[in-house]
Order: sequence, then C-alpha cells, then structure tokens
Amino acid sequence: MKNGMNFFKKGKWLFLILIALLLLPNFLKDEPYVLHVCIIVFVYVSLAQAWNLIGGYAGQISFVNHTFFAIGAYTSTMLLIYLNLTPWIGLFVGMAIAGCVAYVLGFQILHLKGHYFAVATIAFAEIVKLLFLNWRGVGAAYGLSLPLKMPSFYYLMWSSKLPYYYIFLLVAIISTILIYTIDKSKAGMYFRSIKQDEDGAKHKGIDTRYYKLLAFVISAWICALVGTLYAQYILYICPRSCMDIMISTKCILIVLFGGLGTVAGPVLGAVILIPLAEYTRIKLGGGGQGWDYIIYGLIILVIVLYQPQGVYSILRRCKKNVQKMLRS
Amino acid sequence: MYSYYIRGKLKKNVIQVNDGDVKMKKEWKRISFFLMTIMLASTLSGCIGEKEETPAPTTPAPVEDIKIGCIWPLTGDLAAYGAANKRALELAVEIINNKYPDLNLPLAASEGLPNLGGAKIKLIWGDSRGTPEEGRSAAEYLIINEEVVALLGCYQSAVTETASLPAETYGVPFLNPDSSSPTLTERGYKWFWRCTPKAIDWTRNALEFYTDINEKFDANLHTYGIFNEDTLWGVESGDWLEYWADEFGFEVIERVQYPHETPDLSAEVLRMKQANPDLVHIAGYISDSILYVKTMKENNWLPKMVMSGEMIQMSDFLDALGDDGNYFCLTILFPQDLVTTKALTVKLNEMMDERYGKTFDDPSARAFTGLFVLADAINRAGSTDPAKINAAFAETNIPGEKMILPWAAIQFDEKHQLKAGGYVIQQIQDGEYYTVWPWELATRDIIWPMPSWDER
Amino acid sequence: MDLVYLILQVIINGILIGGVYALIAVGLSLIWGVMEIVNFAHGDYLMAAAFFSFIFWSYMGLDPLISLPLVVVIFLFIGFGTQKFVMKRLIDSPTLITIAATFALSLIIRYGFFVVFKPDYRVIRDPLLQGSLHISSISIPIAKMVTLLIAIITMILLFSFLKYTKKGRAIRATAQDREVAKSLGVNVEQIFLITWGLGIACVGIAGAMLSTFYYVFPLMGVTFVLIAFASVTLGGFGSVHGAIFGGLAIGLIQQFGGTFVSPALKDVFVFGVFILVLIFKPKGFFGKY
Amino acid sequence: MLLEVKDIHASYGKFEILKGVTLNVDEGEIVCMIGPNGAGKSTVFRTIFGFLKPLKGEVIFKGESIGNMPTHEIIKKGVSYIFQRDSVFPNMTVMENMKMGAYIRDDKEQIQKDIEVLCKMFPIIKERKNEMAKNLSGGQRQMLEMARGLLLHPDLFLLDEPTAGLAPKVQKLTFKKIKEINENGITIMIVEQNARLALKHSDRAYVLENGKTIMEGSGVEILNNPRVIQAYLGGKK
Repeated sequence: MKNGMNFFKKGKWLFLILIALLLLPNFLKDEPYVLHVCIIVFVYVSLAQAWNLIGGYAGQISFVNHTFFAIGAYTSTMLLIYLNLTPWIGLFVGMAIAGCVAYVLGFQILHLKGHYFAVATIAFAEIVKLLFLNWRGVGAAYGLSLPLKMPSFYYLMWSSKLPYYYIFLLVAIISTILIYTIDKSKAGMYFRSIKQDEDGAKHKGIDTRYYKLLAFVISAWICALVGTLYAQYILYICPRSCMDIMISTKCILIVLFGGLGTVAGPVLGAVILIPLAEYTRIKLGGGGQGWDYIIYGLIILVIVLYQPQGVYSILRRCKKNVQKMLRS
Repeated sequence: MYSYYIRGKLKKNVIQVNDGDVKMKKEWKRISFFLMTIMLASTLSGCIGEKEETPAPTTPAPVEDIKIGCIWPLTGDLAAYGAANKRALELAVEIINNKYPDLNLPLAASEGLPNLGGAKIKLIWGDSRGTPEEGRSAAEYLIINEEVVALLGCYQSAVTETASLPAETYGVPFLNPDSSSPTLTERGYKWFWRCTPKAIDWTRNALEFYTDINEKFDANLHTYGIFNEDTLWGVESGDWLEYWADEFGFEVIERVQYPHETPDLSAEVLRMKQANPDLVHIAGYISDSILYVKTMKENNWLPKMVMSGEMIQMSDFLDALGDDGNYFCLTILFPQDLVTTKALTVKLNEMMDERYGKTFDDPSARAFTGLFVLADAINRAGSTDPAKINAAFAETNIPGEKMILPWAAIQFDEKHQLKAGGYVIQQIQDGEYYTVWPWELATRDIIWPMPSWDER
Repeated sequence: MDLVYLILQVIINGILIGGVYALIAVGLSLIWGVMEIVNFAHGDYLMAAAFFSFIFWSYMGLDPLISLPLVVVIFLFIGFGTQKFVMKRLIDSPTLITIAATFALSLIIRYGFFVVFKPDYRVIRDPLLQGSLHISSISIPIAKMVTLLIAIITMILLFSFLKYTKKGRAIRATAQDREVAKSLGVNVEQIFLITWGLGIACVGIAGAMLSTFYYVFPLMGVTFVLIAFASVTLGGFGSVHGAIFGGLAIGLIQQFGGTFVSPALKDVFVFGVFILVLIFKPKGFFGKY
Repeated sequence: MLLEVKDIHASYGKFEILKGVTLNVDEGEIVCMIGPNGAGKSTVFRTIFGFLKPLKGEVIFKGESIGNMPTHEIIKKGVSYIFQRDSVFPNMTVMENMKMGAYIRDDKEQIQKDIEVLCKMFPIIKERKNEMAKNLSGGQRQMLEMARGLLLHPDLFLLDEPTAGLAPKVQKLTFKKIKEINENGITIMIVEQNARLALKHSDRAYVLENGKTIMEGSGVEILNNPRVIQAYLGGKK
C-alpha cells in the first residue's frame, strides 16, 4: 500500500514536470536560445540513455555511439539529397543500418573485456571518421548541407524551433521510457548481472553474448534516431562535427555525473551539465580562455572521487533524510 | 506513450488502493485527456503559428550602445586566431568610439557613430570553439539574448556556414571578414555579406604568379604538388588549386591529403619527394606548415618554390623555424611591408604594439577591416534597423586609402561578395616578409628559385 | 630515388617515429598492466613534459637534452602525486570510473596549460640536435635518431629494473597477481606509487625528446594518445617489449600505408590492423611481462 | 598458545560470512578445518591474514592482537598463507617466484642458503629454476607455492586446500611434505576438501558450519564422530 502511494506520488511529479515541459515553449517563444539549449539537453538525454544501456547497464564502455549517431544523420541526409526521400523513411533506414553495423561490430568485439573493448571502439570510430573525411560520395570534409525544403512535417523541417522542441522532447521521453522498461524487465536484470560478473552470468546460463549484442544494437538505434533528427535540426553535417568523439565522451560524463545504470541518471546529468557547459562557455569562454573545460574536469573528478554513484544517489539520500526529518 | 506509462503505473496503484479507485481512475483520465489537449494545441499553434510569422525582427537596442556580436574560436585548437582577432577588434572599437582625428579611417575622427547621435559600439563575444554547432548556438545566443545589431565572424568556413543560418532566419546582418569558402556567398542569403576574397581568388593568384615567373625567368615550371589537410578549407583549397593549375597549363602530379594535426608528416613529404614536382603548395594550418618545413629539411628536399597560406605570416611560424623559414612564399591579403609606406598602417601597428605587444597579422587585419565596414554601414543606415543596415551594405564604398588592407576599395557585388581585392605574394627573406608579386607592388626582388637546404 | 632506397627510407622513418610511439606507450603500458587503469591523460602528461622542456629552454637556455634529467625527476614526482592524490582512491573502482577520472585529469591539465600559455605554437629553436645524416639518398634526422637511442636506453633500463631488482620484481608480481603479491608482503600501495612515477617519468622523457623536433602546443597530446593506445594494445599491455613491438609496428604500418597507399588514410591502416589483432589475438602479441 | 581466534565476525559487502568463529592453535600442531562449501573456511584464513578486517572479535597471534594490522605487518609477525587458487606468478621464472617469497627479508646471504635448503626439500625447484612458472604442472606449482611460503620463515602456515585439483598420488605426496614441514617446527593450519585425508594427518580439527565453529576435537575424534561421517565422509567410516 505504501509502495503504491509512493508510486502514485512519483507519477504525479513526473506528470507535473511533463506539463511544465509541454507548456514551457509558450513562454520561450522569444527566447530561441533557451529553446536551443533545451533541445540540446533533450538530444543528450536521449544519447546518454542510449549510452546508459550499453555502458551503465551492460557495463561495456563504448566510445562508438557518436558513430551510430553520425550514421543516422548521414543516411537520412543522403536519402534526402539524392532521392528526395522524406526523413521519416530515412530515419528507419538509418536505424536499420546503424543496427546492422552495431551487430557486426558487436559480434566481433563484444567479447573483449573492459579497456580492450573501449579502445577497440575508439579505433573503430576513428576509422569511420577518417573514411568519411576522405569519401567524396558523402561530401568528404565538405560535409553535407541539407537542401532547404518548404517547412513541413513531411520533410521534418521547420523554420521555428518549436516543432523541434517537441520532437526532441518526445524522443527523450521515448528513450527514457524504453530504458525504464528495460530496467524493470528480465533483460535489465541480465544486463546488470553481466556488468557485475560476466563469467558468473554465463555460468547461470545467461546468453551473455546475445544480451550484450542486444544492448549494443538498441543503443545504436537510439543514437541513429537522434542523429537523423539532429541533422534535420542543424541542417549541416560534417565528419568533424558529428563524428567527434567528444559526443560519446560527453554522454559518458553525463551518465557518470547523473548516476550509472539508473533511469534518472542520464536525465539529471544532461539537465545539469549541458546548461552548465553552455553557461560557462558564454560567461567564461568569452574571455578567450579554457576555464570552462577546467571546471568541467574538476566537477567530474570530484564526482568520481567522492560520489561515484552520481548525483542521483545524493538526491535519493537527501530525500531519505528529509523524509526522516518529516517523520520525526 | 507517456500516458500509457502513467496509466500502467496507476494500475498497480489501483490494485493496491481499494478506496476510491474508480474515482481516482476517472480523475486521472480527465487530467491526461486535458494534458493531451494542451500538448496538441500548443504543438499545433507552434507549427501553424510559425508559418505565418515572418521572423520577428529583434527590437533595436538603445541608441547608446550598438551591440555587435563577434564569433571566433576563443578556445579549442584555433584559439590563437581568435585571440589575435579579439585584440584587433578591441583596438578598432577604441578608435571608433573615441576621437582619433589623425587616423584616416572611417569614423575615426568622430566619437561614436555620428549619424546615430554618437552611439558607441560595443562588442559581445561568442565562442565558436572552432566547431559548427557551437558557432551556431553562439550566434543564436548573441541574436536573441544579447540582441546584437549585427554579427561578425567566424574564421573557419564551416563555422561561418552554420553561424550565418540563425542570422538569416532572424534577419540580422552577418558580415564575414575572413572565411574563404566560395559556397558561402553562393547560397543566396539575404543577410550575409563577405568582405574578403574567396578561396578561388588566392588559388588563382598563386597560379598567375607562377605564370609570371615562367615568363620572367623563363623557368619552365610545369609540375605542381599540393599538400592539403582533410578539413573543409583544406579540401576546397586543394580542389581549386587543382582547377586553376589545369586552367593555367600546369600539371598536378601529386596531391597529398593528410590528417590535420597528425603527429608525423614523413610519409607525406616522402611521397611528394618521390613525385618531385617543381612547385609545392601547402594548404594547411600553421602547425602543419611548421612540421612540413621541418620534415622537408630532414629529408633534405625542396622544390623550386613552396607556397603556403597566409597563416604562416603569424609570428609563430618564424619564431618556430628561424632561418629555416626563409625563402618560403605565401599568398596574403595584408602584406605589412607594403603598407609601411602608408602612414595609417604604421600608426595602427604602433598602437597595437603599444597596447598588446603584438602586431597586425592577416586574420586580425581582416577582422579589423570588417568592423569598420560594419560600423560604416550602420552609420550610413543611421539606425539599427537591420533592413536599413542591409541596404546600407549594398552601397558600401570605402576607398583604399581608408583601409589597413591593400585593396582598391571595398564594394559588394550582387551576391554580397567583395568586388575587388586580390592577394599579393610575399616571400620570407632574412626573417622578414617582403612583397614580391605583383611586380609593381614588390618591395624586394624575388629570390628564385629558393635555395636548397645545402646552399643556405 | 629508386624503390629500394624508398623502401629503406620508409622503414627508417617508421622505426624512428615508432621509437617515439614506443616510448609514449611504455609508460602507458606499465600503468595499464600493473593497475589496470587506462590513463587517458597520458597525452597531456606528454604535452606537459614538452612544455617543461620548452620552459627550461626559453627561461634558462637549457637545451632539452640537458634538461632531460630534470624533466624526468619532475615527472617522477608528478607521477607520485597523481597516484597519491587522485588514483589512490580509485584502485578497485570499475573501469569506467578510472577512465572518467583520467579523462577529467586530462581536461584539467590540457586546459590548465592552455590558460597559462595561451594557444600559441612553440618550437625550440636551434636545439643541440638538428639536421640530418645523409647516406646516399637516405636521410636520417638526428633529433629523431637520438630520441630513438634514448628510447632504447630508457627501455633497457626499465626492463632491467623490472627484471633484476627486488622492487621491479614486485611490480611484475603485482601486475600478475595483486592479491598473491600482497600475501607475500608486497606493499601494493607503494608499488602503485612507483608504477605511476615510472610511467609518468617515461612519458616525461618522451615529451622532452619530442620537443626537440615537434612543436609544443597545449592540445598536442590528443594526437599522440590514440596512437599510444593502439601501440599498447597491439603489443599486449603490461610488457615492455610488447610496447616496443607495438610502437614500432604502428610506426611502420603508418609510414608504409602513408607512403605507398594514401597519407589521408594512414591512420585507418593503423587502427584497422589494430582492430584485426584485437579480434584474432585479443591479448595482443605479448602477455604481461 | 600461538594463535587465538575469539568469536570473529566478518562480511563481504552486505553478506555476513563469519558469525562467530572461535578457535586456537598451539605451537607445533597441525590443525585442520573442515566444513561444507560456503561455510567460511577460507574467510577465516583471510581474516587471520589481514585481507579482511573482522567486524567483531579478536585475532591474537603470539599474544598480540593482529586483527587490524595490514597484511605485510602480519607476515612479519610470522604468518604465511597459501591460496586455494593457483597462486604462482605465471610469467615469472621459478627462481623469480622464489625470490618474491623472500620479498620482505633483507638478509641476502641467508635467503640464498634458505633457497638451497628448500631446493633439497623440493628438488623440482632446482630442476626447473629458469622455467616460466606457467609451464609447471599443478603439483609442481603446489610445491613451488609451499616452498615460496616457507621462505618467509613462518611460525604459522595457513594452507587453503593444498590438494585441490591434484591427482590422488600427488595429494598424498603433498601431505607428506606438510608433515615434513611440521616436523621442522612450523605450526600448520589446513582447510581441506578431502576431509578424510586431512583429518588423518592433523592433530586437532574444527568443524565449521554457517560461519560458526560447531565442533572441536582431535583429528581421530572428529574422524569418528558420526555426524561428521554422515556429513563429510560420505557416510562411511
């Protein structure tokens, strides 16, 4: 009964937040910059959730998520440019291709342990980036500028940020719910046991290879989905910007900051870190210095050294203490 | 999707809470229905509303302060350029906002902009970090939150490309003083102006120069080699060099595309040495150019001439290489020696030196010029209304003597591109930069061909 | 230049640059092998060492070759400090936590130098080591040759230390089985301290030597660190000869690919070979020590 | 009394493994500890050896409490521990492994002499001294581990399942060696899966169940205890 009440309360909170998020743009019509930051936050919520699945739950440190992101962006853009195909189809084609690449890559390297897997993914991501930089067919270093179409739902193109806001919000919510569902499902349990002790999980009869691949592919799907939409939003993609390893790294830092292997972690991390980065960039970066990066580094270091479970666990502890206080 | 999630949770709840479960269910249903309606309505209003809406013009800033947004890479691996431009622009603001009657620059004699009641220019800085997205979000921030009247920037073509998007959307003039990608002005943007030659121009100038050399020295130059980095700028430069080489009857026998800031360039140089062209062009940033010179020396190989972009004029190049940097050529917009005869530039250089201990270099001179072009346009517009400023841009005509750069005049063509204004070619001799081409502007005779490493 | 000379030249280039990679990799490999920590800040320590050399040169007029012992000692202590103040708390943490910690360190070091020294390109002009040896049409740059020499000396010293001294044996023992080493009375914390000290001192040597022929720039570490990762994994982490093998192999692959196929794709060959090795020989070519 | 363990409690994370273990060992004895899997036998050793800090209770060695000492201090007091799992350093030569055994000692000459003595006791070490330890067979590794442990000059030798995974013949040999070591005045404590063999060779024994000592007696007594026979000796005497 009590549990139920807690759930009820939590649900209500989420609902209120959702209302706020839905209504927020009405107050921000004249503040596209804030909208832009919101959109970037949503992008990183989704990407960080994707990373959370493979890294936070299944425990495989992947530095290749930005490649899937780029595959999504490139596929839909190429289809739009050459076949004039709506990004709605491109989106699924991109997801399919990213899924295939993830499957093949994962099949080959997911048996590698810990650092080896991490370094292998870095190498793969670098290879793809270098190939794209030299592949004239996909614009090489020129990148691809999306053809400006009439603003429409069909071409997923608008001149205002508002529709993008809702779309990215939707994607962020979908990915969070997806992770929540996985978290509560049997697969989530398997992922966690793989992360804790892979050999043990194998002994218990869990098909570790299958589940790791599953996490990898789903993670790639989410990244590709966000990639397509991001390309539609930013209207220009090039290997140096959307195959930058910093995208994956940022996801990792966000998840770590928020809380590894929790549903709320990536959301919290993105909501705090992305605006913080924007803020420091504007307030400190303008001085021609690198202070913002230093602050970023210090925050991560402090989190890692003193609170490796992330901010989410601090919040939970605070909540417990408050409840205790209220009770007494 | 979301309401499904909530309801799923509620079901659990409902099973456990016996009292009033029907009531609660109903209530939630109503709330979720209500929310759905709001969501739909606001989405629709957003989508429909934006179609009718023309981009809202930003409200003009108070007359006292004319805010100009500046976007350059202030951090990241190109921050050196950003820092140099920042210094130059601060000096330009100082000159515009205060009385400097002895300087023959537009707006120097008056305090502020006379047609706007002496309004002062204020620079608001945005950091592009050298990445297109950051450049774009910086532009957005500057337009919306800082309500800048116009934008200046962004050095790298890729960044300029994305940063000019919001300017186009919101109808804010964007003046680009230093990106050379030709596509920028081919996009047909209404609010985008560029007061610098395109990449196509300097590649053509370089080939013209070699044609002249062939005539003058009967040098019989024919083969051409290109090093270009794998960035947008590098690839584009390489492509244009190849195009013009072909046009002028040179043969590109080796084109080496290399990864930007790679740890080692031996393979690249060895390949070029193997092909052994008469002429080599380096289209790369300064770090790579330094490494190229060092690696060529290690390999004891030089073609008849090596030319590079204007970035090797940055003081880092000779600081790094010393005498080894001698005899290299560069295409440049702002040859310092040429304008030492010009009292204006001498004076400005002194001011710069006094303030920051640095001198003008090419990017900073271009950014400096850009701000004057912009201020001049705003002044002639007599208002901060973007449309009027845009109109004033079209009529820009700043004569050569009122500029730090050695061009005939600044005027824009119908594509918003600088009309006249080409590159000159400099050669490094005795650790100094001397203009050697066009012949009539030369301050020293060219040393041709460049002496090999053994002969130095 | 005929093909034989060309191939010889490419081999020489590959070995010379491979020596630098090996020197960078060996420190990384040591830390990786003993503590199972991948030091993402390795490239930034390299940059810092190059900057120290530059500072000694520009303020005291000491050539990098002369200030080398100083830099090594400084970096030994920087290594101790890193272990004592940061990594000590993370010894049994999951991989991800250590990656994040070293990445944070990397940001702090990189942009710390960025703030202090501004993003200018610096080169040590007229060092003791310059010019090239020319043997018929083959040229061997002296600075790189001496770097290779010092790399070899460093590695022989390191190898002998690990092989023939008591502390060295303890380091190897700790790398192979931390708990058993502990049960024999090895003070593991002290071993970690020494490991970090040595690992960072190695990269200190690499940085100092690099400054004689490469430009010094706050972001230069990024370019080297990926190559170093590949070298270490190729050779098998935690072994000195593995790092040497990895470094040289990568140097050669890079030079051959770059010269004979395409310079733009030279790193594709490096990473491609590296992934293939990982797939077919996941522990690299050499085991731990 | 050499070692006294008084009611220790210890846990890994949240799981409490030891819930009150009391035992004592006299000088010169061979004491054996038997019990089912997961009873906490190895944990007792790990706690004595300082890998695990007891939550409650005391460990007294030679009249001194060692419960909170770091491992390398405990070793200096004269305790040596051999792991249940394979614990040679695989990529070191046999001789290097031996030298690691003398890591905390500084008397070079004495170490050399000791190694020679041990070589006589375990001839295999001398035979294969320059071979990598990973190339040894299971029994040879067991000998190497014991020899290495003895280099610490222990007063108390903790052996965690010394015969696990070895052929019956080698198991017997191992116990012969254990006896031999004991005859040199070294007190030995054994945890053993092969209860019958172990009890035969020990002076006294303890039975551990669910993290508690439930029985104590001489080796023969325990061997004849009907409950022990039922539970650990397969019902046969």
